[in-house]
Amino acid sequence: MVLKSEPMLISMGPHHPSTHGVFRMRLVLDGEVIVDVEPMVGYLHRGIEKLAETRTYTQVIPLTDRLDYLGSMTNNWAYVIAVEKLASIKVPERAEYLRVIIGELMRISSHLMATGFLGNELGCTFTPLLYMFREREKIMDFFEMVCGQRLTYNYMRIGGMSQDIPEEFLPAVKKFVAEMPHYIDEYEQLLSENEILLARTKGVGILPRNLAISSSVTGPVLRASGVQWDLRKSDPYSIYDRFEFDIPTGTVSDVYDRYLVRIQEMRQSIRILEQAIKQLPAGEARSKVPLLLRPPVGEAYAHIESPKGELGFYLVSDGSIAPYRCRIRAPSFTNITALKDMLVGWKIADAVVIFGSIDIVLGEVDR
Amino acid sequence: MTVALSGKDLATRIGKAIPQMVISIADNSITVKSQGLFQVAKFLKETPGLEFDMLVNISGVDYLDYFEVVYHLVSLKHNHSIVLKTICLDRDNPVVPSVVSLWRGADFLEREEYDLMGIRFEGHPNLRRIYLWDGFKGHPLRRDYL
Amino acid sequence: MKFEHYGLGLAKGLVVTLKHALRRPMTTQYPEEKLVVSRRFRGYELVWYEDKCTGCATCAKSCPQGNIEIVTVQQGDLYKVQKFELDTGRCMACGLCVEACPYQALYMGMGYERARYRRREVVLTKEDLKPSPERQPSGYAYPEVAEKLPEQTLLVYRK
Amino acid sequence: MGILGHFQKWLVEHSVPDWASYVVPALTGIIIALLFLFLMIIVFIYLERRGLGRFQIRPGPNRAGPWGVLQAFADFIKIVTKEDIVPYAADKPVHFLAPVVSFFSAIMILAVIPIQKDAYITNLNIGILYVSAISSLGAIAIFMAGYGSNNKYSLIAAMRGVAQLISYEVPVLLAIAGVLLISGSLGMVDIVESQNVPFILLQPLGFLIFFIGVGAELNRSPSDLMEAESELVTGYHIEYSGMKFALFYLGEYGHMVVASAVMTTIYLSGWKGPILPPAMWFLVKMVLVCLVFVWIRATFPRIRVDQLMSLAWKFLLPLALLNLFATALEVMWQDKIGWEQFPWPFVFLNLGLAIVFILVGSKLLFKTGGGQVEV
Repeated sequence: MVLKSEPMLISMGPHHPSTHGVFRMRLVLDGEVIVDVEPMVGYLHRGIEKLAETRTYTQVIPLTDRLDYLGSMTNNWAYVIAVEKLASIKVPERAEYLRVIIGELMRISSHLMATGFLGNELGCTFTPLLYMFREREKIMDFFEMVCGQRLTYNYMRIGGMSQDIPEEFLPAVKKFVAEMPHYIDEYEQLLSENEILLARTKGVGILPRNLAISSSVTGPVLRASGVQWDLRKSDPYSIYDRFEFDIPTGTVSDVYDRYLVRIQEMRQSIRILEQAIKQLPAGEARSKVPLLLRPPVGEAYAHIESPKGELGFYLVSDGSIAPYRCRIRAPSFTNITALKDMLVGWKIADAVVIFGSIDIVLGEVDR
Repeated sequence: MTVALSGKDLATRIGKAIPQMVISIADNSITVKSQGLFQVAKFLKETPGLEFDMLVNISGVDYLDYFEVVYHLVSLKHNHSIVLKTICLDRDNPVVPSVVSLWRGADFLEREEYDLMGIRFEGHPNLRRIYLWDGFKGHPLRRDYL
Repeated sequence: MKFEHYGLGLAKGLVVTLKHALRRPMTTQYPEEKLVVSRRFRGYELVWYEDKCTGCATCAKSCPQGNIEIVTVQQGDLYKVQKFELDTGRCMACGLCVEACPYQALYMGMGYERARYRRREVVLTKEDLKPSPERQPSGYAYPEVAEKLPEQTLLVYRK
Repeated sequence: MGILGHFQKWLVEHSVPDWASYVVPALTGIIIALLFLFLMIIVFIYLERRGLGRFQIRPGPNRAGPWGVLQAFADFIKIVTKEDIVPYAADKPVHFLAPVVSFFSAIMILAVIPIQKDAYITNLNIGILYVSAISSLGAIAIFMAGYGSNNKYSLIAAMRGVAQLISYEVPVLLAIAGVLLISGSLGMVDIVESQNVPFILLQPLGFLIFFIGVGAELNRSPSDLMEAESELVTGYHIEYSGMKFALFYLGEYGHMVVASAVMTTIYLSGWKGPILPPAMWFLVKMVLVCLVFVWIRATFPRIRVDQLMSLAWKFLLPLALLNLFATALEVMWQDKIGWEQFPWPFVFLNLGLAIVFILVGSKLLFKTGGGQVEV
């Protein structure tokens, strides 16, 4: 006898503790097994692309802070690169190095959050998250030191940085860089070999290589799927061609690989930081750019490897002081395209884990 | 370094395979007619030597007289990129063929463009608003939307 | 689930947490214990020097939110600022106005406990914006001011 | 005869009415049990929150009272002043009764726990059986809460809870059976009396199985699937607020108190120990068990539901059977050597057996795939 059963529809989110904000999944469940899933976004839609059309080029920078609020510095960076490309502005050497230092610190901070929250979604009762908060707090201190705030930095400017770093910045960062590998070892000791974590993540949420590419998935998720694609290497923006680092990739393309890729990227970021601090030249940190910038008519697309993936800004200028169109290619948004393929067939407990391993930020998804 | 392919060379290659579709050529971009967009995209994706396997971004730009839809394509295999553009002149009912069947990533991107710019992507399996609610009037990212 | 490491992975994790339990807590007990903020701190208030201000309204133009309201009256060659109002409820403390000021009349503030019970209380007028012993200017965009401020407490140096 | 028995005898000798000689000791017992439970719950909540804080390099609650000892009271005041919200479509009687059942099942177990040689409410000769029977009531409470709330998350949690509790009863009871073979009695006092060496040493594998199983039954991390806050928000008590939620909270910690008391009794040799007074030893051992629970909660991620089931059926159950078999053989030889005189060879033998069984079990018995289901 076959028992008659009907699927259960569950609306996971927007008020759910592990949807990273206000994401909503419409899950169709058969018992505990996910049969169908539809991601629903838009609860945090603020129309940043529209707002950008009414602001001058400089005034858009604070808006970009509010995209991926765990990686604000890299958002600044992507935007200013796009404007610099549009208006052909030269950036001083020192500013480029500072951008690299700041950007890699941001990447470490963002990956810490991604891994910590993954632990939390696995049910670690906040322990790894709080350990990682400790290191993130130090990075926030550095950012507060250079730009005066801890979340919405607004530090980069068109043609450089808003100010040069204070003198106490470099020694502190050096100390952090020296200590950080030890802390990463500690996280790995806590998590990487934990049998429960292995059971929950190994083989779970596999995103095959071809599907990942065709779904426009970028960043650590794509690299965990075995694709060696990192814009810092494949299309070196800024001065990334001067540094030596590896691109960690996964083999199984499951949640565990994404976790490992993030951990290893943190180690690579530290390598880049070491080199960048050593090579940092003296000089100006900001080139002279008019306050009301009027780029020539045209368009520019600039992309960087943000902690979440490829963050791109497509700017169209009509020669006025405000961008005519500012399209943001948000990595979090495109990365959830493949969510359904990863989720179907897994249990409801895996849903949050797989979702967490993509590491999205709703500020960026909804813009 | 990702090589931005020259629009001119590519346009001649496209012109040989799919004649009379390219409208204009810039340094690193080509503009095609919207009717031929899907064939051109398929050509770009499947021709050996080009193989643009990833669709990076879709942007819609409202130039008031016409809409321009910009596709940023990149090939992970050959590490080169191209900007593919298409225009649609009909302001009330702009229609562009959907490329979801070629690149899955176009799914959400096209839905977003439809939602905010009002460009309809014909052939999209699930073309509904994504950010705004279903009863929303107008398309906010159009330049004439206030 | 396989016991690939025969439970040794679990034991390793237990050792890490036990080690942490013997460390000093990292928490700062906020209202009693306060850390020194950055010298370039961008507090939620501006410090405005009336004598230096010429009423050019560059700050108002550079504000992304259109938050600063300036009304001036002409007095001979000079302009006198009649109204300088800032709605800190909408201010996002981006600091663009301070950077833009050509006469060094506008500074970011050092304060951060700015919660109020009424909305009208967050609108700062000319009088509220003037410097006072409690309202010190921060060194944001002014390195010479920053030098005099106390050094920020950094968690990196905490034992 | 326990203290209450003596009290009753004393009452009878002093010619109080017959009914009073039954009612007064019974009421005294209930009040003592309740007070003890509440006190221990407060201690456990304090230990849990402060301990978890220390494991996570933060101080934990430290505002209410010195070192935050009054935090539990502050929480209680806050929680009882909250509005009691009952969902419109809830099954009201079931929804109402669930927290009560949850809490009272914890108190009832306490009746048979001997804190000291004579300090118990009653000394049932089937103590262990009683404990395991009553502790299963917790499952009913969870199911009532999940079903009565008429919430999908609660329902999933309830189903998980029932499945989990039923599965884990089996290995837990089989593990206890090993103890019973050695002690030769089901009564709690007799079990403690027979522990010249704590049974944790004689039954290391049994203790491990019992510990994992009890952790799962108690709904403690890493098997807190019923209230998995990252998946099911808070699971079965998602629709509870105010006093009812407080009862669930008390019930949860009450079960933990009781479970550590049972564990102390049957594996950690109860009140036995040098220097300190016996009751003190009992409390110290309970607190130690609590701290281990907190430590584990602070470290491990949560197991998925199907993995938890396969852990019970494919790993713990065979190991428990093997353990029982090995213990039975050892008890057979008992006549020749005797536990009292020579327990130490058996301690090392059993430790070795436990390691071998675990190694073999994790290699051979326990293999599950990733867990994807074709849909």
